[in-house]
Amino acid sequence: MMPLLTTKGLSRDFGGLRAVDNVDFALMPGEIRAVIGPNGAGKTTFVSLVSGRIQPSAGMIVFDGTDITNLPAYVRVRQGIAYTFQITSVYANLSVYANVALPAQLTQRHGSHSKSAIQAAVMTALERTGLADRAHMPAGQLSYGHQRLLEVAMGLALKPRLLILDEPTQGLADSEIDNFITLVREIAKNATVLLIEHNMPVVMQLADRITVFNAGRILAEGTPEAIRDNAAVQEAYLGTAP
Amino acid sequence: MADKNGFFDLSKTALTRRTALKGLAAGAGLGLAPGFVRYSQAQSSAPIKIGFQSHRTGIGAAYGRWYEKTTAAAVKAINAAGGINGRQVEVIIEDDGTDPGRGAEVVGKFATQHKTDIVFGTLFSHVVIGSAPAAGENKMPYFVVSEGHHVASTKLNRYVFQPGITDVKSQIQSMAPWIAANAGKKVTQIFPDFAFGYDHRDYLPPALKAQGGEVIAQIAIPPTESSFTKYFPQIPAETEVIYHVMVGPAVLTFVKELGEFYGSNRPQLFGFIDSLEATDINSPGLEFLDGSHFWEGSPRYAQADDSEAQKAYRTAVGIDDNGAAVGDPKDVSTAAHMFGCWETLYVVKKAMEDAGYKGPEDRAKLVEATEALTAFAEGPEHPQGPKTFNGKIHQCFGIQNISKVEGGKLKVVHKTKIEDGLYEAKGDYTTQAL
Amino acid sequence: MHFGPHLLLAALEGLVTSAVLALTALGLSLVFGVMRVVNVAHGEFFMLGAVLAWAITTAIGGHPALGFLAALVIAPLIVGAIALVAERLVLRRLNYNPEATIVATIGMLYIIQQLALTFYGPEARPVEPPFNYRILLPWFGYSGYKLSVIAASALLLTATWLVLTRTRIGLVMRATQYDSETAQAFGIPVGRVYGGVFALGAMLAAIAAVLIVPISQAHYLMGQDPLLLSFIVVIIGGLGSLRGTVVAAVLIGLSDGIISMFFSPTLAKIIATLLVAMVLVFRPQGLFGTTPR
Amino acid sequence: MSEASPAKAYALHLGVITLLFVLSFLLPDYYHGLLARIMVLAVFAMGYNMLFGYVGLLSLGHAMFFAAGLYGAGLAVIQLGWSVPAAFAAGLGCGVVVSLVIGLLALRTTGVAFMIVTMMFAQVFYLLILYFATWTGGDQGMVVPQPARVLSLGATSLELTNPTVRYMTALGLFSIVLLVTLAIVRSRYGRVLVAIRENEERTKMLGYDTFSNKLAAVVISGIICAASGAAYALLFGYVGSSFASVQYSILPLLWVLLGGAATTLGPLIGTLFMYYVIDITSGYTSAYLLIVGIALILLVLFFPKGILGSIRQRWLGWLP
Repeated sequence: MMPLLTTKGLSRDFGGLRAVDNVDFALMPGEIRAVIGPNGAGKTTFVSLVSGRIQPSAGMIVFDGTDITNLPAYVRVRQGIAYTFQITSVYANLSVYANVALPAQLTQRHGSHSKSAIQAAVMTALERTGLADRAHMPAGQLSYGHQRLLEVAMGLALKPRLLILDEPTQGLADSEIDNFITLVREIAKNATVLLIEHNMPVVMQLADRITVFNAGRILAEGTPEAIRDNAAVQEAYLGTAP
Repeated sequence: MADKNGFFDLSKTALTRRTALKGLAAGAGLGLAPGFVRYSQAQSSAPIKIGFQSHRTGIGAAYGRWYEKTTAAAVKAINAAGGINGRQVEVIIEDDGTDPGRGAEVVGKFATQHKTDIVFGTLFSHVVIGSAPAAGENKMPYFVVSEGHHVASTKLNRYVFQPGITDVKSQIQSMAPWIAANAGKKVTQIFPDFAFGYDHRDYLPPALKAQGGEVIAQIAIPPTESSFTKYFPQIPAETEVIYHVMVGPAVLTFVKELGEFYGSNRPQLFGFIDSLEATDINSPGLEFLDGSHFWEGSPRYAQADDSEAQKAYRTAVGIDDNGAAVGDPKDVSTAAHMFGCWETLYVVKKAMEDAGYKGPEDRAKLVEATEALTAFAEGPEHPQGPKTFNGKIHQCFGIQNISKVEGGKLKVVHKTKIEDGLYEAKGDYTTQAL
Repeated sequence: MHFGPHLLLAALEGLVTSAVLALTALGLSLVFGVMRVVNVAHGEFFMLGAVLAWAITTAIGGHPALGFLAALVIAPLIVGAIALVAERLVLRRLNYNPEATIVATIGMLYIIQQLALTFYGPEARPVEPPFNYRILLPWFGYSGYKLSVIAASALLLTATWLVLTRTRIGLVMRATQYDSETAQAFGIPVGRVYGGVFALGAMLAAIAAVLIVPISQAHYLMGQDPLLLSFIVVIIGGLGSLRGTVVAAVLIGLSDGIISMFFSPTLAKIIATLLVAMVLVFRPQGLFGTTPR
Repeated sequence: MSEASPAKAYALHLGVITLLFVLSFLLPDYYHGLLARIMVLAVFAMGYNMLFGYVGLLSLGHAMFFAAGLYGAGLAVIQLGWSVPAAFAAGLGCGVVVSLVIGLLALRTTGVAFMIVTMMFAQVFYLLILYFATWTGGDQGMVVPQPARVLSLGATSLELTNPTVRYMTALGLFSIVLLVTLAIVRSRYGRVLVAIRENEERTKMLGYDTFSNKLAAVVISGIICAASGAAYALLFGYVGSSFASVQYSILPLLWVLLGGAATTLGPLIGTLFMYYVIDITSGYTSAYLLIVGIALILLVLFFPKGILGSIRQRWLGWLP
């Protein structure tokens, strides 16, 4: 099977600092992959490079067999890479419905143009995230946890092939986290998921494989069990980690 | 500076202004209140209403004020002598902000709200041109006091007249012989890079050439400029005369910087007083102008040979021998232009009497009667001097003054003849439909 | 005139423009940088400074230098007080909302302009320079006062720089500029800082106007050009950067002077404006800004 | 932006258009003429609102788009002798070209830099009009000859100088632009524009080419402003550089902020308000700008989101 996403020698400098350093990475279709690592390890920079929010200093990115290194972010989104923001970034002044309608109308463009088709797509995404009854509230009035879910709903409405979730459970209550795990499992039935996460129980429950970043490089990669037992990872987390 | 109480004189200025306006208000009566139109009165006794499009705000405000004063004086004199066709004259003032867009609206307001008989008094060319279509559409006789060549160019329409002041093309043409004969033959022109300047740019070189002179350089200054020294190196060294027609608030800077640049070793200077209207010739920094020459429409300073009519006119308008407001020597008038308001009103009076003008339904007759005029004799109604009028191009032609700055005053050293300024007319408004 | 002297003259003229522009723009930059308020009335504070300079010198009389020095002190104080009142009465109540403050400062512009027209009049009025000294160069004469304007401006800019970098007031202002909420949390009276900054900005404009008014007269419509140019300088120099503001002012002043040597004046203005616009297009953060915030 | 009540919104807009139509028969001559002018300038404000209100891009250069239409149409008649519809099209064409070029350059910047860059390009445009005075008439401007301002429709010809024809033409243009604006705002594209205003970075990451969308908005805004300018030249017969000056860039901003940014009817309300305040106060005092200034400050203190914007916020949430 061909990987959905591969990077080769991917690097990014900020001034003198090399945030992502020569990363070779591959992600298989249908996988749930967690990316972990200490703060400042380059995780967010790495997914930002993949999603196209920032440009690499060197290296290449291949998505579904095509080189997307020089494609702008919005084209990558249209090809199926959806990115949900680490810092909640919903449109606070717009209704929940409008927040989701925006990505939904994009994916409906090539199919049915009718209003009802968009509406159906929006409501599907809202129902999957449990926000359907709040559709007409301004997004800014949602609780923090619901705003995180709205982020995911917006990602879902894009019907992505690769969904990148940047610390989705940050700030969620335990009960909300359980629902969230269920949701991601369900999403993974139709999409590949790339997950940056600090919460190790969530990672252990969800991930098929784990990639560990440290100082801009991949330190280790493997199944949750293999990573748990990896000495280098333990050192990175317990020893040199800040 | 001579007057130590200048700042506190400001209040006095405001007072004199208000007093002057009171004269207007007396004539204008309820007309000053917006939307108040007295239909009910019998037409025979109702006043003739003149809409005065005034530059009260914007870049033309210094002129607007003196145009209002002169108009008030003329209306007072006309009313005192029995009005026009036995009816009193009422002036209604609207501010055009010296803006062509607003100008057109004001003409519309006069036509449709105040229902004035004519519109009158505009100075700035762009406002005239911007307002002219509105005057034509409303079939509203529009008498401007602008000195621009726009009316005579016949690019406007049949309702626009300039019977009170000579247009700038004619002025320039009549200046050229004197410049070539007395100031020098190699002339460098400095003029603002907009239409007023272009008239000088375009009409001086041929006029000067006809007299054996030559324009050797033309320096156009952008309208927004506030500092000029950097342009002076472009003045060729062999220049004998600098011909300057800067206008606007920066003109004092212009003169002062020219002085700093040249010191006492300067070429001859010839300028249009437009630059220094409403400005004291003795302002600090203007010493440099001493001995230079200016065009003046009507002299600012009282001259030894002033006619009785000129003296009476100065008294009526309220300017002293130095061309400043009586009682306020700091308040310098726009004497070189504002006489045009006075004379234009008397032209309107004459034309209305010739036409047997009764009301707005006679506006077409008024246009034709104005076109039929041919000459205005010097006298109380035309204190600046005699004029001829070309009814085809709606423009009058008069004499011009060349004055020398001498001992802090402007002294007339030469008066041109009307013939000096005549040119071949192009176009004919009278062929347009009314 | 030969190229060398011509260039010297153009450069001198450019520097005078720059000197006044730098002060005016610095005032705008402070208001803009610290308060995030687009002050459309900034040019009117400039105009007010010039008009007051005329009033004060005329009222005092005597030797021109006496009135001029008085104006240099009193005019900025009056303008600052007016700005402070405007800030208290209007801007503060608007919560410094960017859009509402634009409308409000346009309102102030109308009010100040009309008051100047009513009480000062439509004429351009001159102020005598404190001294008249014509420096005679081999090729042309030059105003000694103009050179002193450059020096005075440099002095004032240095003083402002010292205040901003070396004093507690400067620290407080910078902290507020960086993050007003955090500053508030650290006990900085943000409201008073805003009031002070707005007044200071207006005062800088007024000082610049007093300096220039012996060269170019006071007129009630004189505020527009300094406003537009200041905006350009502030953005080119980078928001809140004093060094950037000064460099941008010198750049714009000099390019205006020097480009005018080679082209007809209006064309020179077109080229200079276009050049500066292109700098901004291809370097939107300004010359000294880092990343836009 | 509410999803609900499209019927209500359309009813309101058609109601406003009907009211303006009826007013044509009721107003005294002066206000009839003034309202025709206000409707044309309200179109200018609507064009401005398209970009400022809905995309959040504050331009100080829109006078150049208005002037592009004004000169495009005016010069086509004066210098080339084109008919009224062809000249109007020429005005629109100029608007497209100018706004496309300016958009491509200026959209490289954001925020205050965008504001300043547009202002500077507009200044260049203004100076170009002065520089090419031979053709443009420079600062004096030019009159569009009255005989040329006739709209020939087959056998009948309508004189644009006739007050009724002029009013109805202005109303027609105003209505078209109003309904088009409403349709755009309620469309998917309108939703994208608002999303860009609210959070451009996020919108990119939802798969939208924000640059192209913004560019399209600049061009739409430019066309609408140019339409207003072209109509002004043809209906009122004057083209002049003062319409390209920075003052005419500030005016539409003021009108929109007064009426309410990002409201479809706000531009009309703001333009009406400003015109009437000036018209009425200038009748009572020559210091009317003082009153205008005070009125602006009071208005913004009590209606910080503009007249319609504040009404929408407090009472009528469904207003588009």
